[in-house]
Amino acid sequence: MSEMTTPNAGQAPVPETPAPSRRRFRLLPADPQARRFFWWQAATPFLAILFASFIGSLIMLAIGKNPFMVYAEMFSFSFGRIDSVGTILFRATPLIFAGLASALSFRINLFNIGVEGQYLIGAVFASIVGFSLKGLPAFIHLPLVILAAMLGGVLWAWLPAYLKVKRGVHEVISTIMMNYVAFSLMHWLIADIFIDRSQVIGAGGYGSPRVRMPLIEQSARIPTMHGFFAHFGINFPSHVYVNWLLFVGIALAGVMYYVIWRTPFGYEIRAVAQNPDAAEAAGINAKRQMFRTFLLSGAIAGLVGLSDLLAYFGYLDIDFPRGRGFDGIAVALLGKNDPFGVIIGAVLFGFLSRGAEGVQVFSGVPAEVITIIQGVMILSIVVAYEIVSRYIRIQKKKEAQ
Amino acid sequence: MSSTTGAEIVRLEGVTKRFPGVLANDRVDLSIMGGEIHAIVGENGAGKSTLMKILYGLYRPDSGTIYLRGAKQSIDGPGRAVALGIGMVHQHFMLIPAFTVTENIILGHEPSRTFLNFKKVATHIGELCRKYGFSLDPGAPVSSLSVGEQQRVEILKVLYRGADVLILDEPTAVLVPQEVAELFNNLRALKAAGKTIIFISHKLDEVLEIADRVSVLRQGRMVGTVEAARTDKRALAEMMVGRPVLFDLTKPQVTPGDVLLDVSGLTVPGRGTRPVVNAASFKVRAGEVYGIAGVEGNGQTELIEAVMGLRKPIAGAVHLQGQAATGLTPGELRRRGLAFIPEDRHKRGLVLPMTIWENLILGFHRDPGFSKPSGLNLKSIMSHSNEMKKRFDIRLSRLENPVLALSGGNQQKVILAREFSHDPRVIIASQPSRGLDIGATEFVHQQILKAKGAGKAVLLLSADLEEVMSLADRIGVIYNGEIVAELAADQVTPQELGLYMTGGKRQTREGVPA
Amino acid sequence: STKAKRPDVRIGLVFDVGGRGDKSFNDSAYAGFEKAMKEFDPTAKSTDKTTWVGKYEWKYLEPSAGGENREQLLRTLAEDKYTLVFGVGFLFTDALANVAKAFPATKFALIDGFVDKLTDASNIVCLGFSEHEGSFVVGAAAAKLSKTGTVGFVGGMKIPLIEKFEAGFYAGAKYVNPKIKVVSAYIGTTGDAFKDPTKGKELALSQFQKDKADVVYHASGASGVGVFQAAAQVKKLAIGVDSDQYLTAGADLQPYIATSMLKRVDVAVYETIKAVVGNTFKGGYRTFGLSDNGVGYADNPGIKDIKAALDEIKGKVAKGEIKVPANMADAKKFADALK
Amino acid sequence: MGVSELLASALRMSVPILLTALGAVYTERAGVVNIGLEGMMIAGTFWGAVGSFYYGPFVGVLLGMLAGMLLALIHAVASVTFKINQIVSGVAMNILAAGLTRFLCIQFFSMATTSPQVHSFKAWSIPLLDQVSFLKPVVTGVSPLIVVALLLVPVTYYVLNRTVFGLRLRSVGENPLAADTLGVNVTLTQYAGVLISGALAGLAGTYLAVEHTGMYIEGMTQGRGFIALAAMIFGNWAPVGAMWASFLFGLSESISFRVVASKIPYQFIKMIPYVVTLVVLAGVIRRATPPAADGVPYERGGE
Ligand SMILES: Nc1ncnc2c1ncn2[C@@H]1O[C@H](COP(=O)(O)OP(=O)(O)OP(=O)(O)O)[C@@H](O)[C@H]1O
Ligand SMILES: Nc1ncnc2c1ncn2[C@@H]1O[C@H](COP(=O)(O)OP(=O)(O)OP(=O)(O)O)[C@@H](O)[C@H]1O
Ligand SMILES: [Mg+2]
Ligand SMILES: [Mg+2]
Repeated sequence: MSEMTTPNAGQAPVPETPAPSRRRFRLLPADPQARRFFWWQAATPFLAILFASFIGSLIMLAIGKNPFMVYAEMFSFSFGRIDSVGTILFRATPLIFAGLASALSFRINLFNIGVEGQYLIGAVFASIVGFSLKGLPAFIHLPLVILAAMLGGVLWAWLPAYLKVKRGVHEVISTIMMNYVAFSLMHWLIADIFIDRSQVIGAGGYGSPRVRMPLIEQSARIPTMHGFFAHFGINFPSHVYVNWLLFVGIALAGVMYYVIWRTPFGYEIRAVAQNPDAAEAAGINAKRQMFRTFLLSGAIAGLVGLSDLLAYFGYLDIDFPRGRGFDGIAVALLGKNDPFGVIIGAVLFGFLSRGAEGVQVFSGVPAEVITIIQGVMILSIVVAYEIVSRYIRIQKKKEAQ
Repeated sequence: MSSTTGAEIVRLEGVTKRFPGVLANDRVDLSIMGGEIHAIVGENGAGKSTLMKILYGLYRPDSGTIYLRGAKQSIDGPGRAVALGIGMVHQHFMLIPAFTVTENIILGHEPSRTFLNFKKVATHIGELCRKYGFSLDPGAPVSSLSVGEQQRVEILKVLYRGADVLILDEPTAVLVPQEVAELFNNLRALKAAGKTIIFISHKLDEVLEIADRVSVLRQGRMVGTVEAARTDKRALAEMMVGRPVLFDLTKPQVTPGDVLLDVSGLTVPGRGTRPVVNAASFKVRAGEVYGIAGVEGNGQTELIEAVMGLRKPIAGAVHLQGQAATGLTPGELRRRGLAFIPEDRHKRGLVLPMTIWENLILGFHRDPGFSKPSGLNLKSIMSHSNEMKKRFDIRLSRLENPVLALSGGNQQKVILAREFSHDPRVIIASQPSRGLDIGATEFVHQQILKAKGAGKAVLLLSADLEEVMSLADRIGVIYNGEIVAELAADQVTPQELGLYMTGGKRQTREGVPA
Repeated sequence: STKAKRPDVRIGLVFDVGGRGDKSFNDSAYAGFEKAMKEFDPTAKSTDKTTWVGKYEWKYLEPSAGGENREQLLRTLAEDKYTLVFGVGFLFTDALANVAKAFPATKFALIDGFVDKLTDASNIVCLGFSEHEGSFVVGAAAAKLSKTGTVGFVGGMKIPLIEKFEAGFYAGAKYVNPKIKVVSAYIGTTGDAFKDPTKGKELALSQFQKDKADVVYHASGASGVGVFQAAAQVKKLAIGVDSDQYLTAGADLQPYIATSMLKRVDVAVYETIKAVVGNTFKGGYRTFGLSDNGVGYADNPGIKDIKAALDEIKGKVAKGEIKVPANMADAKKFADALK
Repeated sequence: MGVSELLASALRMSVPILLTALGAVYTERAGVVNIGLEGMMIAGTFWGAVGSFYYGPFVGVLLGMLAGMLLALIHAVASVTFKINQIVSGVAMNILAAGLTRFLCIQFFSMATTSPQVHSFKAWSIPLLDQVSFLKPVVTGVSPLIVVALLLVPVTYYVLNRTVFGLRLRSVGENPLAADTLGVNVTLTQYAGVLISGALAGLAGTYLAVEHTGMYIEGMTQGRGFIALAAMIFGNWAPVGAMWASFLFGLSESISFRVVASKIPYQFIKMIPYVVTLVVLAGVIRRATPPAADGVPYERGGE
């Protein structure tokens, strides 16, 4: 009864199409058939990207633009300039966390649509710890801020997780509601509770105090990675905000990969996702595992806002960027819930958003065309995965006879 | 409609159907006469259902021809079959519990294309009921009906569509004896009205009671068709299996030791007011196989789930190796030496998309042998898996393949290997040979007896009387959620067991251990 | 990028979230931009829907829906050697200050925002408005038009900037009629509050019906359409904001729009472009108030009868005879002093 | 007096939720979860405004519904034909709708976020009832679409329970395998359910843009598509239940407009509908019974 509205209950979960050819010991499967299927599956995202670009081209043609020129502009603007490359990495950073958070929950067949709200609350927590603790050394303050962010995410994931496991409330609806509550709560905390009252209106009544929390202490700011990249001869200009959270995100992807495929905890996640009844009978507490994984997903979600908060703005205001959670879902789908796929997906989205600026300024193509491409890409990627896995299934059947 | 009585109405010629790795039907010929009750028997997987699904248009045959009333037909879907007067009642009912009887009956065959006129339909259904002696409330939701009543809805559905030929796939498997009797009355009424009935069953007594003729399938091939009046159980069984049945298993002689599993007064709530398991009590000793026999649906599943900690009992206690074990989780029970072979391996036993080696450690993945602080110990897992593969003769190409790529028998071996490898003290085996071929079945039986020989306590549940009688030392009979008798396996006849199983007889209270 | 010969003067403008079509703030900025273009560069041709090239080059951009790429857009324009770049709205403050530092050769104009320590030589000019003064006059108008003795204020986003409107309106209404009741409500606390006419309508209806207000002033961007609709539905009056909303409203709404508080962003934009074109650009701060027609009220039919009185009040404010409060605390004090 | 105006306001606020919730009933009773209703509603707001701007409200309604159906068609192709996860497809619909409308808005109106003012229907007064002074605010100046929405409740009930189409629709959501074996075209029926939901969500969006506001504004749906899903669940997957639930949400929204002067921070009032949803889901859903096969893509066995 409690599982009643779970989508594809009892089915192999769709985000993780059973991909028997996924190898963990060798890079490529040993037998030729499996290797062929592996390549097909590896090629699917590219086909989908091509398809989405094709749709984008149609739209550009419709508004009288030459798609080749536009794409050329997009590429030269994005990769022909060092600051664009840095910006892409900076834009990818929050999406890596958002993608990992979504992917982790998808791994256990839960749809955490609430990454959105979880990261906003995480940012609120981080901001409060960031500005209220003063005089701490960075090596204490910064970890505290990061922990606070994770705590915020966990807290916001707790209710949907609890409702799911104990009351059978579908997590999709509950997390969407939690997102709206998070927006309002965050705005209340910023505007009415923690608003930075030390701001002044400029002499003569200029400007307006921003509705934001106080500035975050320097000891809680994330340093940029410019020094690191300089070792490789890459010198990012100062208006690029690539920071060490990028590194943290990549490391987290590695950890997640390891946890999912090489630890009992990850093993349990996969078992519960694929067959909760069998997992239960084998002594795995499926609900507890769902609960924990959901909270963990929330903890990762809590980190999404940190790159913007600690490396860019330095304060939390009511215009703090939104929508990262939904982008994260797309990134997770793009990456097929594989941690490293998530990184690729996040960088792709970073590229699209940077490229959108380029074409908007230099080709006069509205940035929304790129948003449409993103939407089409998500859809075509899942459809492409489905078509390919179906094709593989048919091929296997044929070859089995 | 009685015009067809006596003449051949259905004829299958050379029907072949192949599934990946299985030849489900191999050049099958079959002839059904109008107005007869024609039984089809065969072991699990013999291809009975497949053949019927082909006749009903659910599967297309790879080759072969179907004749109906002498005319060659291509049945490309159930719609076509219905139009040709063929109806099928599946073993697993295709009913919609949330719908009323009437809604279920008319679905897909509504009297008008737009609006529903329930009044008109109700009179039609009423007529059908009267004609064939069915008693049903057309307005009742199907979820409130008993299994027997649900089956009557299925039959009505078929009749409502004007079927002359009714296919019933294992209709009695889910029925209690009274319901079987009532079903047979209905079938006789149908036959009297000129309908043709194809009847699939594993229960040879029933077949001999109701059928006019019997066809036997074995491993996809048609062995032959005989007149029910001119054959007997033994002959039929031999046709089915291909050799004399009741192969003797040599039970190792073991003196039963301590009570390892003690279930007392276990009561599990059901959907209605009556508990599905009612104060069930039994004891299983070391070196003993305790069988639980019963017609499916009498509370076996729930009983085992309650013992395994998968379902909450409202009363009673379970003791494992002398220690209280009621309300423990499956994980805790397993750590205390309980092994579990579930009745539905796809549902409870295996995680199909995961690899074979992963399934071989399911539930034991946190054992120190398989997991280090840094994560899974793949080296020891792989060596363990290879050992299991050898010891249990699991036919597989690569341990990294998903377990769903294995045949049913080998899937079952994966479960056996997993459950037996951790030296359990008590083994609960539920329908351990269901769906397995003879070879795999024998392997499973040997493993169970080997465990008994090694001094383990085995609780065996099976719908297959022969299995229970040949493996168990003592047999508890479950009927309506109660253990109605407890008998020594070597002192009971199948007939007597059947009587208990169908509620025809029960032991006095003293006979049942408290 | 690699275009051959480009004009020497290039004017870029980045809208705030909401963009063109909000019928108030952003549209007003666009009007100034367009006016300058027509006047200084009448031959400019549109190369796409957002760029014009003639003697000069003209371009406007809209930020992403969340607005977090404001800085990138300003920077790309600056890099592209734009002469003058506008940031429309105070949310551009930090981004504009950052970019301006990196591009000393480009001039920046920040509307409504405040950047510290600017001088005439700076490459930033902050364009401010005395919205409270303009609101004071329409507050007075509301009080004069009201028959029920209650007037209403619907604010967009609850921020100090919008409170400035509220304070001026409150004080203006009390100035005319110290006993008048002023009810006020805000649509929200995010930028979305400036584009939620559904809520604008319901809030206004609530003020008209529950509080018996008969004139409602809105400072809520695109949400104000809802306020007008509410007025039309109950046949009461509304007062618009930023631009002359009577002109852009449909005929069915016009009878219910008494006037609008004009915040002449168009004037500010136009004047700044003019300064750049005429090489007289000066950094620092510039305020547009009642005295220089930087704020004002629209001369619509609805206030025909009271126009003389309003002009008198306007004159008093412009001359500094009335000091209009710029926040609610001061406005309350102002009202108390009138009693 | 205040009460009847509050009711009128609640009715206006609940209509878009109700229409979409009714759509959700159709799609979910057919076994397809459509979380993309929000996006279809967004499409409806824009195309409703476009149609109404150029050709008047009737064309607006038509275009709004068609736009919703077009997105629904994509959702159906993805989730029914290709059997990809319905939630994933729905999320993609929402992203797609947001990007598309913004883009199209620039193309049509040279503005990213709003349309010009558009024509609305002539408001109705319900005869006789408008003589009762208590009801006056509720029954005068009523949008015809409000009347349509309310009429759609009994219509939906009738369609679901008294027509062949409804029977088949429900059967597909309960047990597609059974329906399939009985000759019901599962794919076609699910398409119908999804398309109807898209049409109704589009109509809801059109109502918001054309009737409630008189113009399209980006993001004007404000998550009502999701609230509608919750209303449908709260209403136990049935039209009448969905109506009461929608009214509850509409009421809580319009109360939130009217307690502005109170001491409760505004943001908490804004949370009311969402918190109500959570409470309702946590407390009530256990009684509710979704269609048995809801959200499970149907895959024919065998071949
Ligand atoms: N859809 C299918 N796909 C693959 N194999 C199948 C399918 N259906 C049946 N089989 C296989 O075909 C063979 C015949 O199965 P079938 O169901 O006809 O047997 P049966 O005689 O009805 O058995 P039972 O007594 O268990 O009902 C079995 O080996 C089975 O595993
Ligand atoms: N899609 C499938 N792939 C592989 N094996 C299958 C499949 N479907 C069924 N089988 C196997 O076929 C055998 C018979 O299946 P099952 O009893 O479920 O159906 P059936 O016999 O056709 O139906 P009925 O209950 O009406 O006799 C089982 O052993 C099952 O594992
Ligand atoms: Mg069968
Ligand atoms: Mg069977």
